[in-house]
Amino acid sequence: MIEFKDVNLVYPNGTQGLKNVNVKINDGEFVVIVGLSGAGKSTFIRSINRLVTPTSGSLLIDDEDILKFHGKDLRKLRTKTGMIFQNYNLVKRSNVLKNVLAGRLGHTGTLRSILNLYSKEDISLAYRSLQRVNIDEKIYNRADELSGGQQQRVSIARVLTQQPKYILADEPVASLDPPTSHQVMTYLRKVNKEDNITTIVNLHFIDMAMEYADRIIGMRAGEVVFDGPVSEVSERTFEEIYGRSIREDDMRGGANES
Amino acid sequence: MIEFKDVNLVYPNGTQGLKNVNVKINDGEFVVIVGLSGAGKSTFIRSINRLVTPTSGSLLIDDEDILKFHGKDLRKLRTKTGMIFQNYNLVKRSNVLKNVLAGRLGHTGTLRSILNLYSKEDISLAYRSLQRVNIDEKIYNRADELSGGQQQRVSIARVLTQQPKYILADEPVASLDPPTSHQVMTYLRKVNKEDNITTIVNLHFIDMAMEYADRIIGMRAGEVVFDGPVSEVSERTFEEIYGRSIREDDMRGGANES
Amino acid sequence: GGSDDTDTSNGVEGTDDTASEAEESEGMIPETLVIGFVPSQDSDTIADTIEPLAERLGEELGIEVQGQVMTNYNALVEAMGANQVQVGFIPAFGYVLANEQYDVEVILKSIRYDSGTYKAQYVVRADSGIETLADLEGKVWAYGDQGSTSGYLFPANELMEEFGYDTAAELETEFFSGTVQSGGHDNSALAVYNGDADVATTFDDVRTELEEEYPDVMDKLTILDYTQEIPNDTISVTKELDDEFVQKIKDVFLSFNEDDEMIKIMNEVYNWDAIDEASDEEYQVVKDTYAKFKDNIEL
Amino acid sequence: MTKENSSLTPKKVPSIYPSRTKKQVTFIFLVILGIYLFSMYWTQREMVGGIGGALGNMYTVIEKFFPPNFAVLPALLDPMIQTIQMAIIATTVAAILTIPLAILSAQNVTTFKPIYYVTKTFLNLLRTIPDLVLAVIFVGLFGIGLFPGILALVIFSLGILAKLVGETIESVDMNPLEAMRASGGNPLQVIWYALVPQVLPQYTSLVLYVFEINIRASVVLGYVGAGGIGLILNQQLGFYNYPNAMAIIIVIFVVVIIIEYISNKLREALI
Amino acid sequence: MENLILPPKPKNSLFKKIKVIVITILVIALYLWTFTSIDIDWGRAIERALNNFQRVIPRLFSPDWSAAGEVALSMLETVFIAFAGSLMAALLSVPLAFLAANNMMGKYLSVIGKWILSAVRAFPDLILAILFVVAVGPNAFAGVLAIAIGSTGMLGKMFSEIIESIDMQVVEAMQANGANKIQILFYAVMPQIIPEFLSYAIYRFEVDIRASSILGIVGAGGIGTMIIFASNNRNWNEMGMILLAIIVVVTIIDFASSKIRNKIV
Ligand SMILES: Nc1ncnc2c1ncn2[C@@H]1O[C@H](COP(=O)(O)OP(=O)(O)OP(=O)(O)O)[C@@H](O)[C@H]1O
Ligand SMILES: Nc1ncnc2c1ncn2[C@@H]1O[C@H](COP(=O)(O)OP(=O)(O)OP(=O)(O)O)[C@@H](O)[C@H]1O
Ligand SMILES: [Mg+2]
Ligand SMILES: [Mg+2]
Repeated sequence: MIEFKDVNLVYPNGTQGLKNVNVKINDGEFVVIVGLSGAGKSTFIRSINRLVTPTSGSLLIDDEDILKFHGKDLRKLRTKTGMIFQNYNLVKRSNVLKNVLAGRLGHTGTLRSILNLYSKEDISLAYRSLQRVNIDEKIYNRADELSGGQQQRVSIARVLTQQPKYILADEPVASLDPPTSHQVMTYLRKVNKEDNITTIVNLHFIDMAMEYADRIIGMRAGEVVFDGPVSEVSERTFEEIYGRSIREDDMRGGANES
Repeated sequence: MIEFKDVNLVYPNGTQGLKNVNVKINDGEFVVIVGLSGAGKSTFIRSINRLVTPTSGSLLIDDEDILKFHGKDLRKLRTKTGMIFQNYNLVKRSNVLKNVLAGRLGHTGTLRSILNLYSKEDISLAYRSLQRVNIDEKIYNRADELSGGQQQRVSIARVLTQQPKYILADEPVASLDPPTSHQVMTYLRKVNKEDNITTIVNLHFIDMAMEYADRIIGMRAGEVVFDGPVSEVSERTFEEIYGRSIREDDMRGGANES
Repeated sequence: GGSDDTDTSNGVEGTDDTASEAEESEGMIPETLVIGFVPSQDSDTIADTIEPLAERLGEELGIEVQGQVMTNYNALVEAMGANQVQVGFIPAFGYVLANEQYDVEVILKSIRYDSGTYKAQYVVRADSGIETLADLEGKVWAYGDQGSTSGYLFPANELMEEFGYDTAAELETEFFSGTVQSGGHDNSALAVYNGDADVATTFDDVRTELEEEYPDVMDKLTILDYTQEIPNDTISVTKELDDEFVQKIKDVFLSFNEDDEMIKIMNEVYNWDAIDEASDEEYQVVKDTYAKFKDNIEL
Repeated sequence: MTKENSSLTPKKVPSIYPSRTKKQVTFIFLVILGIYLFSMYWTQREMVGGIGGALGNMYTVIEKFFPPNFAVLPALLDPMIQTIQMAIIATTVAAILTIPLAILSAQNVTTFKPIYYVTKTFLNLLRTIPDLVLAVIFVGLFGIGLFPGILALVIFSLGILAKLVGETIESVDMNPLEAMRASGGNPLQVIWYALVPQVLPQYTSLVLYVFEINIRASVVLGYVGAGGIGLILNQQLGFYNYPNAMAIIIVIFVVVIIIEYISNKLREALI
Repeated sequence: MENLILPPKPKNSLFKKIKVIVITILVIALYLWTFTSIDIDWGRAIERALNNFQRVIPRLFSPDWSAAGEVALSMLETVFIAFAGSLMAALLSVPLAFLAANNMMGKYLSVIGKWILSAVRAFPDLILAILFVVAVGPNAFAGVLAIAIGSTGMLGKMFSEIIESIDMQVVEAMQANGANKIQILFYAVMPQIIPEFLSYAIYRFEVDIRASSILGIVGAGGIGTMIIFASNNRNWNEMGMILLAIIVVVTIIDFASSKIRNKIV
């Protein structure tokens, strides 16, 4: 269980990334966070595995306040939260298997991992993860030989190999075309349902969010402006998240562009 | 008027970029071309200003076969067709005004342009174009200081300054988020209607295409698989363009990904 | 640019070995006389400026004189060949090259320790047991570089004659068991001092230079023998210079012998005690030695 | 639209650059030109002869280098091999020492500022020392021979290499590093898994580039007795054997070209 | 999960395997050859260093301040030589760089350009310096010319690499406007390369300050003469002073130029 309690995050330059965030995410949920560029979606997600550190409030994961974590604790936390990035963040010049095995780093001793001495179990796990996202035949290809959708599936396999309790996905489909996006989202949901891994995904597109999410959190300027099941989302919600009356705005010619 | 007559284009490596394309685009139309990645959309558009050269057939623009153009003819053709790119293709380190004035290069003598000796009319035209896309206050900013949407608007201004008869836009919104995308599309349509400039746009997203286009051309593997007004687009069209029964495909786990 | 265009300089005409002695009369007198100075390595301390001398010379000659020090005599030889430098302070070997290539003429030579010549020495460790030159057979020889008159040419020539070798290469590989090319006289001596070599050939006496850093050098190293006399450094002029002007230069330099202040300067910076007239013949011995080596100096 | 049309009077037509930029650029240009003119004046003030006969003079000298005497080639083998070996050892040592130094001097990896600044300063100091000075000092320290030459090359190339590799590290894609960190890797694992694969090709090609530099630098070393082909070149010049010297220069050129070729091939294979 | 499912072994082609093995053996052989055949007595070298350490290092670290004035003057001259030389090189290398860049000229022309640049780089600085001493006499201007030519090879190579790495899409955008070649050069190419050009030229200036130390050997001005004399006379205190001057000057220039570079990029 993940619980944000009055969480605020102010970046060193003064930008308020999160503002009084109070959210509770239950185990096994598939939550999609939507919002405009700069709304704080990434900040929200990255707080959960402490890639950024909120400046006040408390953030409980499995009833521990992770904001106090350091060193070893932190690595343990990160070992149990898997993360998927918009740009896949694969090591382009390493092959697929090696990229996927990187998911086991947190579980493997430094020396063993540097010498590439993974246990049979780990290798088998990595291979199975690749099979689950249907990309096992590319196992020895270099990551930069794959298309975007394939790379994203490798990064899902990497996360699966990590056997996390939580999966965080920061705009996993922003660089993909629509059909490929749907593929990737489908895999994410499949994993969520099959392994009961709590999954939190950032998306730009509310329509895609509606299609896959159990629950939607809308953000705007660091604040949570909507939080509820998909069924509660209305035209009004949409407006709240994207700013009042978005269409008119467009027509005015972007007086308030970023 | 633009007319493709049995146009084929085979790339040097053997890929067939265009296959028996027969299309006629009338003056003042707003045409959107949709299709998957690799369908040949860019090839189609780039044939029109001869950034690529079809290998057979004929391509008439204002009743001249441009496939025979060379040197001066070619520059004249390009002067009357403006182009907008996915990555804006601005000179990042030059300021906005200079980027926009580049639109006049085809109309300006070499020496004058090297010495930055633009006529008052040209500068005024550039400034007015910037005003039309509402970005005139950034006139002296360097292009790389602008956000993506702003850069794309500058590139529209550049094309407007060119005073072209045709505007070609190759995925002008692929790098932008949805609200900004709508802004840019809105500007494009505004220009199309106000100045009666024939506009041809590539898009990935059929829903956005439907919103702005007069007419939609669907491509698949180099062929035109749909061509008709927006009103004729049906679920079947969608399937034709994106491959048979796209949703099922997704569920199968991308057996036929690119 | 600020190049004062003198029309008189840059006489490249006839730099090659055309009979040059004939065309004396129409020599040139430059507006600015450039003196190039290559300090002899065969000396304890070497100065990095020629300023005081140039100044004084300028006063006496009544024209502007510029001095320039270089440590590579290729540069000086070539510069004199192009008449960019008209007067050179050149060690014997450098003079021989300049004379051969560009007909540079010697007019004066330096006098040190009351002599117009000097000798090279063979340096060995005091405890080495080497007592005669013949004992050197099979030993390791350290020399500065092959272009050094006292460090290489003269001793090599002597040994070749004495022990009957035709080429330097034979001497190096057959007589000696190995060689060390050290880059300088002091380094050669140090090579012996440190046991990297058994004998070093250097100017006389390199040890004084090392005394400060290596206080025991005088005891540890002894002099085995000396070579024949080597002519001292020259003062030479290019063939383009006007004869009368050359004579004037000569006179001025010679007049320094009577000038205590000038002698002091010369002594402090170049170890010169006096200046004397010199002729090309005196350098014949160096020429002969060079001729012998020129083609068989093997790499 | 109406607003826009009315706002345009010819007077308000903007110029291409704001006037402040124009002034700045002009100012900087004038300063550089000023320093340049002064430098030219300073360096030419001792010039006596003018440059009238310059080309002719140069031609006279260049002519003496031709034709190169390739008969000496066999004799060049040994010293050239020595030079290559010196360069190999020096490059290898520098390449190894570079790794920690480069990582510590990369701002994006070494987030602990004091270490970063200390390493950076140290490297900057190293780089300021001319190779000639290094060679002279090491010959003073170790006596003559290959060893001081190698050391001089090591220090000389370490300065360059560590800087270039450090800059490469600073420009890597940080995303994979973040991904590794996000999956619980410790710093060493992160470096090994995410940094090393990204830097390796660039690193190899920089090492080869430094190897080439070292071969050239060994010519300088020869002037002070630090071994290798430079020594021979120096000696042949000293003996006025210009055709031999030309042969040596050509040999060096060919060796460098070959190394350049090999390293290009390797680079292509790696990237 | 009793039955572990393991991935298939990578099927590297035999050719590739052999290639890897051959290369590995070659590299090992190269090192064996190097270390066994090179003529160095390691033990002695270390012993020597220990002996000489006391003689050299402490004196290096107590610079001879009485030489400070002279050193400063030579250093100043070195800076001027390097400045004028690198600026000249910067200008000279631009056309060569365009010639050598394969995205500007045709493939064949660019190969010729690259060869010219390589040949220029192959010439030892010292010989260049001698040539220019012959041309204009033994003075600082000869040094300027030697530096200019010596740097042109390296700068030209770097410049051409910059040109090869520009964003060709922008060039395409200009083409699509109907711009001609010269207009494209000024509007699309130059703005992309000028900052890097400047930054490399400034970097080269730093390098040239170090490089110009060699010029003193042939009387072409600068601090080099002092270096050689200090070394020949084993005057380590003076060498310490020279070293100090070089370090200070190069550090100042390094600092200033990195400021400037940050500004322009
Ligand atoms: N490292 C940082 N330092 C300062 N400000 C930051 C930093 N990272 C993000 N911000 C700012 O914090 C705000 C929230 O950013 P965040 O990245 O969380 O938005 P987002 O919703 O993920 O946007 P996007 O859709 O563009 O990814 C933005 O205004 C952003 O500019
Ligand atoms: N220069 C080229 N050489 C060889 N093949 C090419 C070249 N450019 C494009 N192609 C191939 O031609 C086909 C059509 O490409 P095109 O760029 O027109 O597609 P697209 O519809 O614009 O795709 P995208 O949405 O990815 O931009 C593709 O298979 C592509 O790989
Ligand atoms: Mg984000
Ligand atoms: Mg395309």
